[in-house]
Amino acid sequence: MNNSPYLRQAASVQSVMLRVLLALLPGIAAYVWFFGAAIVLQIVLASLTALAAEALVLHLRGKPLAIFLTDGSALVTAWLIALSFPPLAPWWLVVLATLIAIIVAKHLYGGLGQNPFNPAMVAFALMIVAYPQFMSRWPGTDAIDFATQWQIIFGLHANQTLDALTMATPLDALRTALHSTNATTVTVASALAHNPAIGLMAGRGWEWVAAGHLVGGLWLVQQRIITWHLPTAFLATLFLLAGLASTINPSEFAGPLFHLFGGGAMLAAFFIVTDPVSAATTPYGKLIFAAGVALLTWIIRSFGAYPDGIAFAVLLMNIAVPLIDMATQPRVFGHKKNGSNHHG
Amino acid sequence: MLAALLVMALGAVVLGAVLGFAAVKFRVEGDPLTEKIDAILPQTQCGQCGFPGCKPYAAAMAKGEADINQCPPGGDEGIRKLADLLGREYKPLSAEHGVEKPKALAVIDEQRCIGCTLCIQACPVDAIVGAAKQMHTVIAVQCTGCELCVPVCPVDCIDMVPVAENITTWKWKYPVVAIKPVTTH
Amino acid sequence: MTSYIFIVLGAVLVNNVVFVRILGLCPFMGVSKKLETAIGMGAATTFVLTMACGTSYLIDRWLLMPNQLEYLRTLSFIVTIAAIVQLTELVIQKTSPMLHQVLGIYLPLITTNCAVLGVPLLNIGMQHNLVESLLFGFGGAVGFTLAMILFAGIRERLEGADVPVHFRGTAIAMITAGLMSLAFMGFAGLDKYK
Amino acid sequence: MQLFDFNGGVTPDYHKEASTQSPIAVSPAPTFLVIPLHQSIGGTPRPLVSAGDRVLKGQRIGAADGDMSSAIHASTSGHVVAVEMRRMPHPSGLSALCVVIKADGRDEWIARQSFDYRSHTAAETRDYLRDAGVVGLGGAVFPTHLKMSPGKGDKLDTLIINGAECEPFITCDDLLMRERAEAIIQGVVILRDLLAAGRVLVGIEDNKPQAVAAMTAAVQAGGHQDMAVVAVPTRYPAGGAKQLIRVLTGIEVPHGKRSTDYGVQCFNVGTAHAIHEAINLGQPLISRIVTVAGNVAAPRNYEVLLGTSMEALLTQSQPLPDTDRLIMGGPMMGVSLPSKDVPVVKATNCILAGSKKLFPPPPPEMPCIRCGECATACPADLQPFELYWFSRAKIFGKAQEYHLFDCIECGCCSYVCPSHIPLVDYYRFAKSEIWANESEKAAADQAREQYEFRQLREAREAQEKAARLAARTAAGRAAATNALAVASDATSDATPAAAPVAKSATTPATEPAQTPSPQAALIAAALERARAQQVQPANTTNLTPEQQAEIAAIEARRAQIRAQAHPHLPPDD
Repeated sequence: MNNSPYLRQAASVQSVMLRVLLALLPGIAAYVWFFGAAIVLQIVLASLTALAAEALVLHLRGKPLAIFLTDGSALVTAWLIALSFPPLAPWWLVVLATLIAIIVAKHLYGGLGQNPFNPAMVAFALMIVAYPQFMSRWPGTDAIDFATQWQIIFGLHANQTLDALTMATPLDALRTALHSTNATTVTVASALAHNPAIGLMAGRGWEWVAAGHLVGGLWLVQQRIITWHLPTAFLATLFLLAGLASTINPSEFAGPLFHLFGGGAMLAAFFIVTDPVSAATTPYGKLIFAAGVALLTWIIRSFGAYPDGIAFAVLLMNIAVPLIDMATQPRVFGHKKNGSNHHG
Repeated sequence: MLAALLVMALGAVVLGAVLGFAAVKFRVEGDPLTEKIDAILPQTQCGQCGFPGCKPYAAAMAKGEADINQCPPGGDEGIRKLADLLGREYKPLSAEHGVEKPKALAVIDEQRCIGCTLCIQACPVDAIVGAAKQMHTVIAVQCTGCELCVPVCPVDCIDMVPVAENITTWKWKYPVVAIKPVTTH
Repeated sequence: MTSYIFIVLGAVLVNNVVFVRILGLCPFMGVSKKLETAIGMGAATTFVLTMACGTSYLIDRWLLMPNQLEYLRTLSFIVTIAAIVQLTELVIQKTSPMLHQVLGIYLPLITTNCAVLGVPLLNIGMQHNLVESLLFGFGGAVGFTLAMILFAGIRERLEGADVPVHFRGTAIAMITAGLMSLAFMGFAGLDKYK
Repeated sequence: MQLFDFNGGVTPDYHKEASTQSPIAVSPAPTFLVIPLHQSIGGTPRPLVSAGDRVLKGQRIGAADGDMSSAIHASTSGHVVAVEMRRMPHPSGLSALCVVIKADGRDEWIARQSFDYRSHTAAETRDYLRDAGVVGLGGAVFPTHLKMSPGKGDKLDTLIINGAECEPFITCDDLLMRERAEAIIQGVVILRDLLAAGRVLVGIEDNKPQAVAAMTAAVQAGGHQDMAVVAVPTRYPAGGAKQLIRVLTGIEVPHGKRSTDYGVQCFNVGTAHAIHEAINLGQPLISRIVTVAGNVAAPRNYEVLLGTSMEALLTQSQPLPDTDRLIMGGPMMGVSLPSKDVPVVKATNCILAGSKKLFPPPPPEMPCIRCGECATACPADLQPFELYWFSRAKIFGKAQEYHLFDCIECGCCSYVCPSHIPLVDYYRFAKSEIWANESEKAAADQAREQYEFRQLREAREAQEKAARLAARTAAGRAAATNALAVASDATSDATPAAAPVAKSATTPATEPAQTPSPQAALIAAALERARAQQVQPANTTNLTPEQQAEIAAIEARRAQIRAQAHPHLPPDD
């Protein structure tokens, strides 16, 4: 017999997670349209691995499988991993990454709701540090049929022709060009002009995938699954920084649209920085957190050694979350000061 | 070689002089740590820790001569607080010092009491009143439940009665997690 | 001027003493359970480390090098650091008993904090001058403090987490430190820009 | 009039129509009344009657225990059957002292006299209200007389009368306002006069238009220019005192502060009604309006004598067969009762019959995903998920840092939680643990003081003794030896000369522990006396030498412990 309150709103973790998965569909659809069904294969791989790993850990910890396996959180992590990884990455890379995300980043901290780091981003960062060569297998401009994609993913394809089929993302290409030895003569415009992968703004196809994520994300905001704070602060900060830098020095810094629609920015804005478990939770904290992720992303993209800094930026801000939350506690009813003072 | 020796000797002399000066200049007295530890201890003064009271045990812990898991009345929570204060790892209560029991009060069966005053002498907090050859009574609010009076009573007239819960001392229980772990082992 | 800023920033973020150079792990693990102690430890270490960098530079430049006694470097640095720590402890005990109590046995631990020895030795290896040595030491110490504070924040929160029994305490703290280290790898390359 | 808003809150289904269809019914006086002595915040009243006494309706049967308490009265005339422990309407299901009255059916009142508060001092009026047993009837049962000080400057800016009644199902205040608006306003006038209030605002949620109309009419009929009836937006928990004060005045009263310090004070409409009855009619608080609703065929409000069994009351509304529980209060904050056999008390504003269909058992508790829904819903602007995080892990200090005690346990957070966590249960648990810790700490401090005092005294005594012993030298030793000889005899009392040695608690066991100590002699002698006086403790009739030796050994150990405690003291010889 439970205690008060005896009334409850109809809401559940499951329905939250399910709607997050639904919101990812537009982006996935665009992905399949432009780059083939490889991404679906990766999603299936990651999902199966995530569920298996989840079931294993739950069993070891003596927790009920039925409730936790169906909560959908493992699937969200799996889909985010698949969507942030190159679709032509070897199968074992995705499986390994998912295992690490579920077992190390999530369950060693106690499972759902308790992980300080975003599991998908832990997996991404670890893999890009450990296997940079496999993490650059992005599909090129020429469409590849699914059979070839299957062969590449499962290592059945002859390696020598692999380089012709894969290529760096526009972000990576730009960074490599700008940082190359004869960088003095290369400008953003010249680097992008010679890149066949550039579409309207930030890469042929990629900008549409990003647009898909934008649509799904806006639906999540409308469904009140996520609040406006995080995506807005992230996108606005990235836009302002990129805009400012490219205005001051257009030859060295890419423009705001390139940053917003390139790489994983849209995915991050609506699906990664919005992970409530590892993000800041206070209203001001959310703004600081998301702005911090955007700032670090832009810095790492512009000056760092990795093509897309989102994973590192998210992890770095995850580290700071407890402090951000502590510093931005909202004012309690009747109290004068903000923050967690003892005797207010 | 000689230069090396000289250099090191010089260093030793200079640094030694500076430290010696500082040691005199910045001397402090007293030990506030014992007080802090003592504030955590439950003050039952039962001696189960092997020390003749809470303060001596606190002093021993402050000096690092006693472990933090020797106080049964303080229980698990007491150990956690001590671990927290002293920056040590938590460890479960040491079995040789006793087990954590619900708080009980000493009650003297006045029919059997012969007025020997032994319990009065044993009581560390003066919670038993009564003169020689007269019945003794425990002042309930002052009794810490240390049980020191129980063994000294020659006629076994002191019982430890667990403190019963009433409406005002009743506590909300830890919420029962609805999900029961599947017992596979 | 820019190079000085890069020295400090590099030491704080890119080559963070704890997360990238993996130095000073003893106090990093030991004194990071509470934010309060972490800040105190960071402050004390900042003072000691900066002092140690300056002093060791002077000793190396004016005492050891002229006498071709470079082989005494480690030895003499350790002695110097020990003395500085002792001095710091005495001063703190007198001026701020609260901080002294909070730091407890960890204050003498600074003596054996390998970061405090490591950074002066790195200074010599990088052939920094006095100002650079001091800045590098200060930056390293700030990086150490930053790591301590961030780590303590996470650990305070982790105290409430339902971590599997076998991973509670130091185990999960080590894993967390590892993941933080991974995050700091994101800064790689920033100090080499242009 | 400008209204303010409070953050958070929820809008559950209100279910208020069913019980407002019929007027308040008078619940018949039962044969037996069980009247708990402790029905308000504060000390438990002392019983003034004992079994066999005849009592009249309205007779004081429990006297307030100090000022922080409130009196208790017989609800009808009859005989006291017993003053005993009975089960209470409390989540614990524990018992407390109650006066059990067998009604004689005559319902004979005491002599009732109105109390002219204008010709008495404020203190006298407060004492009168305390002895009339008037407490807050909104559910908190805080003694009303303790809220009667106007605060700074002997004037109160705003007196707030709480008719918001925000909890679903409960309609007792609604019906009271509809039917007895004039009596309420008369009570409000008394409150206004006593508190020297500048204006009076009656706050009623706008889902009770009839109550608003009735109260407005009563205010106009009385020609009170300084009173206004204000319809406030319907949103749970607008009826919380702090929230209503905020909505009507914009003032936020922090936790632990008196609202009079902020120029406002808030009373429930039921309380105003009770004040009117106590002062103008001379009737102490012996009945109240109770809503019976939920899983019943005929939900309705009743005027119930305090002490009536809840089961008897519930039966009048015909509970449906699938009723599986009884809740005192509303569905958001009410307490599940362990039994139907508990009395209606001053805090009983509603009895809710529950069923699996009406209040389904919560789905399994999932981990918190920090989604922040609870923070959005919290009317106290707390971060409930942080409170939960630390309460669950029993890190109470941190929970307090996040203002655990500002939580009003309104249940909004649990209501919205997608993980179905019984959040409020965790806060209740943490709060009661913290309270218990605090009282333990106080007890420990007292014990430390006692212990240190004793140590000081022992040290002083030991020093005095040492001085005396040193003076006596050989004579004392001889006496002690004699005493030992006598003790082994165990036939006569120990000589007085032996006493100092026997009692020398600080002697570090100079004698071998095995030899019978003088104490043994004392004990044996005492036993001898006990035997002579025919009070023979069963387990000490045949004290064997072994047992005596054991006692002696215990003594020696005790002496050793003592010696460790005072190593710095000079030895006795």
